[in-house]
Amino acid sequence: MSGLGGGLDGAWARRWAEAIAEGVADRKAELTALDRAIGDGDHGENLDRGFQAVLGKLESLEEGATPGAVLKLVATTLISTVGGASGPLYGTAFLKASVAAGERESLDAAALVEVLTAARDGIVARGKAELGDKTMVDAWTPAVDAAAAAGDDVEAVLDAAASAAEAGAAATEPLIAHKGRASYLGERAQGHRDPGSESTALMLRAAAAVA
Amino acid sequence: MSGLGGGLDGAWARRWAEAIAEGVADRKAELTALDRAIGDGDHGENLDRGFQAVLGKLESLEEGATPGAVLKLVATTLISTVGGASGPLYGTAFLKASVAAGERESLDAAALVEVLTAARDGIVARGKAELGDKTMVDAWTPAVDAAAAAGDDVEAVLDAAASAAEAGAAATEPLIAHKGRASYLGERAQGHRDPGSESTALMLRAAAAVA
Amino acid sequence: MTVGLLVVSHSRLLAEGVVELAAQMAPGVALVAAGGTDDGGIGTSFDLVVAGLAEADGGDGVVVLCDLGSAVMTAETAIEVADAPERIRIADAPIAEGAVAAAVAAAHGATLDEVVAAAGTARGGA
Amino acid sequence: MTVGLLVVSHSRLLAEGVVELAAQMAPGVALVAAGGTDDGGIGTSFDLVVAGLAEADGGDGVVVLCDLGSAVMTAETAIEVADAPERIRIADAPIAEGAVAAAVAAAHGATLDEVVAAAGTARGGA
Ligand SMILES: Nc1ncnc2c1ncn2[C@@H]1O[C@H](COP(=O)(O)OP(=O)(O)O)[C@@H](O)[C@H]1O
Ligand SMILES: Nc1ncnc2c1ncn2[C@@H]1O[C@H](COP(=O)(O)OP(=O)(O)O)[C@@H](O)[C@H]1O
Ligand SMILES: [Mg+2]
Ligand SMILES: [Mg+2]
Ligand SMILES: [Mg+2]
Ligand SMILES: [Mg+2]
Repeated sequence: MSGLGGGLDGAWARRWAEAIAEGVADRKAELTALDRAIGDGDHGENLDRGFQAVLGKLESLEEGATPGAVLKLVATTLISTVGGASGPLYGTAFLKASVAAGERESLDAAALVEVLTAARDGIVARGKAELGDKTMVDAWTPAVDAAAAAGDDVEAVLDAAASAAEAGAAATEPLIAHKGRASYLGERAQGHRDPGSESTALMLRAAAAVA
Repeated sequence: MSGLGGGLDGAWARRWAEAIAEGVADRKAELTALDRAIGDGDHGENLDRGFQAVLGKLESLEEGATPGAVLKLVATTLISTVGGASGPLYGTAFLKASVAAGERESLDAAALVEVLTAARDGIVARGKAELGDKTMVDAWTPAVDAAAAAGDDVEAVLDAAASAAEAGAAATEPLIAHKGRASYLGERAQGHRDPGSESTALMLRAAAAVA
Repeated sequence: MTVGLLVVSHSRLLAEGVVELAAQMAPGVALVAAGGTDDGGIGTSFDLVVAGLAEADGGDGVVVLCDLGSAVMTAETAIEVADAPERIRIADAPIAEGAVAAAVAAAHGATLDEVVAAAGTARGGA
Repeated sequence: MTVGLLVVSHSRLLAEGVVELAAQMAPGVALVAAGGTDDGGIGTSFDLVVAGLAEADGGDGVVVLCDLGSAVMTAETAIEVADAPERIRIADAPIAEGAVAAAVAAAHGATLDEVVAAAGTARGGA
């Protein structure tokens, strides 16, 4: 565990990945239903395929792997297995996060904010979406902002990030999409939550839950 | 036969179709080679497939069929069997020609000019090419103009049309294409003769040869 | 109100692939492929296009997507013999990207003119 | 000098059809299809794209054609792990029409920049 001012270690990163896998498996149908309304109806399946593969790969990762090593394994696995936009997007996010984590054995609050910021920047670099385009960026950016303002405690940082992502996901509902498949729908996308923003909220809540 | 001021009858139209079939079969490789240089290398095969099918259909056409009936059979057969741009183009040409020929038992020079003009207009309506776009229109338009100026003798009309089409086909060589596949080549199409203009010249020479 | 789509390509695979791609986002829309020659070779088939137009038309019209100019000419020729040519439109759009945009519009109940317009907004690319 | 082409689509059929269409006018050009997921489903496969980039590159570079935004993102991710990313370009062009135009340019010995530009001029439609 971390807590008490302690950092987040490789075991936390591993628990994080496992918790995402579990959350995605539980909420696969819900994520897919969101994507069916304004996309191609595969977001839950895509992420479930990716995170089940991550679980398999984690088994062969060495015991004391750093947070960066775990994040890198998640990244390369998602890139190779997801098969939809969220593959390169989350893949790049975890890759940039792993680079930001570097060789560190554990992440303090400042490092954690760096890691989350790098993940968000990776998504923006890959997908070129702006805030308000009704994508996962609308969950990530408020999450990163809240994390940066949350102080020195890693649990508080993660909790702030998760709450902000959840609010950001909900706030995508009235929007018109300007990136991704939902952009084909014009005004018809209004009233529907962006599936990627919802899976982002799930991931960040999982990070907080296992910290 | 016609000649001596006589008109062109249904038997002439039948001989015309047969002569095209023979000419295309003989020069299939040449037409395809022209198309290989600035297209997809199938113009000879396309027309050969079409006119061999025409030969088969002609067998079941009633003996005393009018020129219009023969031209219509050629049209519908080419439309169904050619499989390339020249299918709808020549198909439409023969269809409009058959409409212009109407119920006439034989075509005098004036009717013949009408028929040729209708064929050309059909190609232009279908393909929207202008003179100088390096297409079969560059053979048809001078042919129609020469036919209209050739006087009252149907053989003279056809001979003038054929000669003008041959000159028109040769004159496509320096051109840049603005329609059809050759338009992808830009300046690289220069120095090559348009395959469709060459097959048009073949067709009109065949018409004269059997009159 | 559901407009149908006909995808006319020189390649059977391409036409079927476009239908498969567009179908993902357009459940319930009639998406028909007319690709290749009668015997599956490269080229367009007038007869396949005529049959495809009839198959795609559920009464609210058909939007046709084409790959090259000769596919457009084959489609135009086929429309002239169709039962209801007034409710068939050839889209001025790239075949794959236009089909996806048109299919999404059709799936949401857009009119014939709206589906044609949706196809026309697609341009594809990075 | 022959630039290669990689066609990245969510549909295996679509990618193969585009290759088949473009090949007609581009003998001798390396045209590679990377369509569908690893198991042939609808989606893009990073591994197929990485392998396709290597296969299409004969030393003079590769131009990549994509169907949807997520194909572009998969291609960009793959380019980051490619041996020679500096000679790979993603065309801003419709997948089918852009591939034909690019293939013709490549067949005539155009440079990498010229092939990208040729793809970009294609827009498709009636
Ligand atoms: N360009 C982009 N930038 C950021 N996020 C994007 C972009 N395109 C798509 N997304 C995100 O990806 C999600 C869809 O993921 P998924 O369904 O797995 O992929 P696909 O759309 O390829 O089927 C969307 O809900 C959106 O959040
Ligand atoms: N839009 C057009 N208008 C007039 N003629 C055209 C047009 N497009 C193509 N052609 C003619 O068609 C010929 C090619 O015919 P063909 O090889 O049978 O068809 P494809 O190009 O489909 O393989 C060209 O040489 C040209 O003369
Ligand atoms: Mg999806
Ligand atoms: Mg998908
Ligand atoms: Mg040809
Ligand atoms: Mg052809």
